[in-house]
Amino acid sequence: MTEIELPLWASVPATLLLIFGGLLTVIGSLGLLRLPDFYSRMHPPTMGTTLGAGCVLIASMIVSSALMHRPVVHELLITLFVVMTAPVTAMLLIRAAIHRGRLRNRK
Amino acid sequence: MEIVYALAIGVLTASGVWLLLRPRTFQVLMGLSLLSYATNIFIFGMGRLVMYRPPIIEEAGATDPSLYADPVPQALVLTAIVIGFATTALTLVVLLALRGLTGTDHVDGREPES
Amino acid sequence: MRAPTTRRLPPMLVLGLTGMWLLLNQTLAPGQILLGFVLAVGLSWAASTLRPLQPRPRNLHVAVGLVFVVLRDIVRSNIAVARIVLGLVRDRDVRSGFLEIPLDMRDPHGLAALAAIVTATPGTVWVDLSPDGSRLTLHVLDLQDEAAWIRLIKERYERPLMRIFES
Amino acid sequence: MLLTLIVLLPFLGSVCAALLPANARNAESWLSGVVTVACMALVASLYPQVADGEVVRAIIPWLPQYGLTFYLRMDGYAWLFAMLVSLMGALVVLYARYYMSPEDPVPRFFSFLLAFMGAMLGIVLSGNLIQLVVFWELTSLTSFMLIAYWYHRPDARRGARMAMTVTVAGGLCLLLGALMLGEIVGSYDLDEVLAAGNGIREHPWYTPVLVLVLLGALTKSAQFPFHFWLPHAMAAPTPVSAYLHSAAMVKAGVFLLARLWPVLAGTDEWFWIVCSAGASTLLLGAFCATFQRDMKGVLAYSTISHLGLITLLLGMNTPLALVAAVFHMMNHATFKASLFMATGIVDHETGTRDLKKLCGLRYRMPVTATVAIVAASAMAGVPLLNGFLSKEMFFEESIIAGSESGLRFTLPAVATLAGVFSVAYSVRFIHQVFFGPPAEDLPRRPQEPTRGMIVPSALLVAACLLVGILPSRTVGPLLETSMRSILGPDLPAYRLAVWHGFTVPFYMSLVALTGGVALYVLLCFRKKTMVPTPLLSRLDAKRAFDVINVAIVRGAGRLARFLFSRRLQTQLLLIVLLALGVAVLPFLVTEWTRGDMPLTPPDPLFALLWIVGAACAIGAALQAKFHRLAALIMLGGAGLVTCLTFAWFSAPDLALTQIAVEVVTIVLFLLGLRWLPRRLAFDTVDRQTLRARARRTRDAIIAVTSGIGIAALSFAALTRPRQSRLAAFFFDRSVEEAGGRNVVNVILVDFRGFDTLGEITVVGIVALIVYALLRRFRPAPESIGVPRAQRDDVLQGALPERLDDPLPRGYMKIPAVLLALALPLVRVCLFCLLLPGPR
Repeated sequence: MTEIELPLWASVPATLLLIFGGLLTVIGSLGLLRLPDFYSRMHPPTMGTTLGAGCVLIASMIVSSALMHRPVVHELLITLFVVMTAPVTAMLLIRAAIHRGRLRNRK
Repeated sequence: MEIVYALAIGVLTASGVWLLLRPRTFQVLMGLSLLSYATNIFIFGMGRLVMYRPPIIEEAGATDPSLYADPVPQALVLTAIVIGFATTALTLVVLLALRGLTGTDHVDGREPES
Repeated sequence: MRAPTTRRLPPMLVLGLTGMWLLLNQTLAPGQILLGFVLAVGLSWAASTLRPLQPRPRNLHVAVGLVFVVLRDIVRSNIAVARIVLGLVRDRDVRSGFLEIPLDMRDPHGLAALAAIVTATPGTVWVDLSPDGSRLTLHVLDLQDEAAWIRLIKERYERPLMRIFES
Repeated sequence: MLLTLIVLLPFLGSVCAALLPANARNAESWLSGVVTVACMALVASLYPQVADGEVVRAIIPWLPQYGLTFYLRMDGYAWLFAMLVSLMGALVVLYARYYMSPEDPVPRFFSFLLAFMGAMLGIVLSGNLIQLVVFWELTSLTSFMLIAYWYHRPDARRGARMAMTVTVAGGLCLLLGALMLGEIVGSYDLDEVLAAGNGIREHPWYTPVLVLVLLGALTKSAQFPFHFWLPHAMAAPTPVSAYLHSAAMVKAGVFLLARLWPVLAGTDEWFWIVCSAGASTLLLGAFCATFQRDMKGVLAYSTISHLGLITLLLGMNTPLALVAAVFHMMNHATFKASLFMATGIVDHETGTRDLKKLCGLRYRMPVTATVAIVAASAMAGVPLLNGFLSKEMFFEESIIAGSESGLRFTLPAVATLAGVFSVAYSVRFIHQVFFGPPAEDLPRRPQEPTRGMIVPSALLVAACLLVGILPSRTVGPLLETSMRSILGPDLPAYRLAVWHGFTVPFYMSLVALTGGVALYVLLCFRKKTMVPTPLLSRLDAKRAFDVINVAIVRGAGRLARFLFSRRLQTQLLLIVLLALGVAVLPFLVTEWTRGDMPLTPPDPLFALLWIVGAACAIGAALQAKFHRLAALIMLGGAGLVTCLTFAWFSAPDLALTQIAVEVVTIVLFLLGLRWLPRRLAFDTVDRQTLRARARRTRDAIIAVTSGIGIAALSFAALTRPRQSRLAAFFFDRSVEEAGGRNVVNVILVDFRGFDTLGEITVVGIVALIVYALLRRFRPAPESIGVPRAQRDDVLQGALPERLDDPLPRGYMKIPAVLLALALPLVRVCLFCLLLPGPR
């Protein structure tokens, strides 16, 4: 890990963004703990995946652009994939929950 | 660090062996996977634990091996991972076929009498 | 919705893939552009065999607008959910529940976009789509009055999406 | 190099012959004929050099530092045999062309015949013991194929198997003997071995070497008590019998004995073992031959007895006896081969070989009759025929050797008795087949065969006559050179002549002739005792062989059942225990010590990581029986932790590979889960018998022990400084020579590229196997139906009712759309990883 001095204009916002994203994710996980039932527990982690992830990605964009002295936008792709795959996982989780609920009702 | 590493290998091996001795094909398969993890980490560890120094040469010319991690075990393990995957897939399919043919998922192809 | 057998290259997909290729390689070299284009054509042809129906999005300015709307909503609902989680809503109890929304939109891509939006905004989760595609079920974390939610979904998201995909 | 060509030519020919179409009889025989004649010409062309006593050599070094070279040498003796083999080969090929019926698949026949001839030439010409043994075994193999040529006949199969077993077993003994010889001499080179005669005879290993070599030779040339395979090998087509079992293969044994004569002979062990084997074989063969029904049976037993005669001569330890032996080898080859051919003719024309049925064939087949009569009388040792000469020499030698060894009367008596019997069966053979009233109840109406079948045997008979009348003019010089090549300067003076005057041997042969005729007449009066063979029909070596076979097979099965369990669980247990034991050994020898390298400071995060990982592993181990999904997820967790470990200790490539493989593996497992039987905790918990519990405890102990062991081992290894020159090598080279900075990749794709290729091959093979297995995949009955999770959807009609429906309906619609959209994007990323970009 070679130490490279990060310019101030990049480091400050990056730090803030990282802190903010981390905070959001923590809150999301906390919600996963606190909320009562499965369906409502589905919601808070989404914070981590949306805004939290977004903040982290933007931060990483800023940092790497600053390091490479040219705009780095790979992270946009990551965002794209997250946006496209998150609904699928969410839906399938919900389906599982519904299925389980049906089974419980049968018994 | 070394202690943790060794313990990790030990735990992986133990659970892998335990599963390997179970009567159900699925368990044996899982045991194989765990054992392959253990083996890979073990071989990898034979290059000693080196942090933050991947064997990627920054500047050509003067290259001192002590500046980098040992690439040889890494290469070996890389091969091992792929081969392990192949064998796992093979075992999985074989056990499915066995379960289809013999109607049981016991490794002996038939339920024990007792 | 066209028949599955005919294969016409979806232009959007080709362009998108080319752009993505350039993005990945971080270049604008003509050779790379050509390569990316060839790749994109081949891939989208392969994809069109796998996926017969193709989106034909129109008036994209609406889409741009929609993106910003959605971003704002994401930030907002994040804050809202955060407050709920941290228990900052003392004055009333949080009632979560399912919400049925009658849908006018039928285009699968529009629906997909809607699903993405709904999942991206915390507080709402896509639960189910009735087999005939007429009713959408959501689960809402903070379900105060259902009518407001339904209006929100239909006004803010469904209409622009219909303008994009179904006009 | 001519010699190499001589040995190579038949093999090439056999390959070509195998490739010809099945019905190309003429092409086959032309090819084989050309090959054999060419070999003969080559051998003949070498005669002048050999006649001057020089040794023609061809050396192709193979592993010279181990004394392994492909070394061909031809001296007079080898020349004689090479000539014999190739000449007989040519004649047999000519004969076989007409003998084989059109529906026989000739390519197999000719190709194996040629291969056999090549192997035989290899034996004869090889100047290296190991190489000789190799060719030796090759002859066994090819003869197996040839005997079993009509493999639809059970007797052919059995005979072939028997011959194979006996001769190959002998060959193994011979190999051992050859190795010991090589050890004694210090080289497998035949010249040096032959030169080291005295050293070998004094060596303590002499007796075992002798016994081993003799085992090889005696089995090969069907000596008592290994004689039984030859009569059963008569199930082969007659050309094969004529070639292998009279001229070539069975001669290999005595050839070897004569070849090693200067080295091994001259001791009492040699005398007693070889002579007793020879004498008993001689008598036994002659006796049995007298009572056979089958013409080929008679010939087979007479071959045995004649080989016994040769062996006996070889055992007599006198140079003259050796001369007589070699001389008789040639004679026997000529007349016996011609007799076999005559038998084949009779069989071919009349459809039977039964001495009972056959009668008076001389009216219909006069030429064959004449040929056969002359050959048979040569076999009986009638004067003016070659058999007479060698038999005279035999009698003479028996007297001398007897007087030397204190068997003053035994040996001559044995010899004479054998002579009597041989005359008897020869007379019987001829008289019953060709004389008497013409037989009526024959399967086919006999007539003279085509010229092609007569000519070979006629030629051989002519040779018999020539040799018999003018021995010194015809074979004299050949025998001279060959003997000189074996015995060197101390070749005794001997005289090949028809008339030695009224000597004892002459009277002995008179006695033999008259006695033989008298015996036959006597037996004719008491026909009923003819078959089965009196007082030998009880002790049947073949039955003993079968009994031994069965016993061996049974024993093997019992041993396997004792050592090996069909149950995979047990096998795995054994393997694990074995590995454990092997791993424990070093700990026992040297006590476990921790290395002296300083520990790197433990990182709490890493410890935490591995606490999770260990939890995952143990959880997977505990859950794998009842909650497969949970176990699978935890397995994934363990894999993830592994991957992070790789990343942690600076192995990014490993981390990437691990994560990719991890994902694929888990997906595969998930796909497989659906086909496994449901197992719920409560329906098996009550079956926790005591034995089960004991087993589980045992396994737990084993597992924990192995875990502790490997942990200790790796800790001991990790705390020692590593010295590896490999890393330096790769670091130095990778940029200059491979032009890559990522050393791991460079190693994989460049330095060890072939390993990677092999790895890829393995993966490809696995893919093929998986494909094959899944094509025939038959799921278990109870898991064929729609899985429970989907039944409700079926009720809702959420599944697409038509397969060409572009999208599923209901809740699966949107995921389908999204994934279909995501797929091309993922593909682009993959291509981006695949193609080496500007990075």
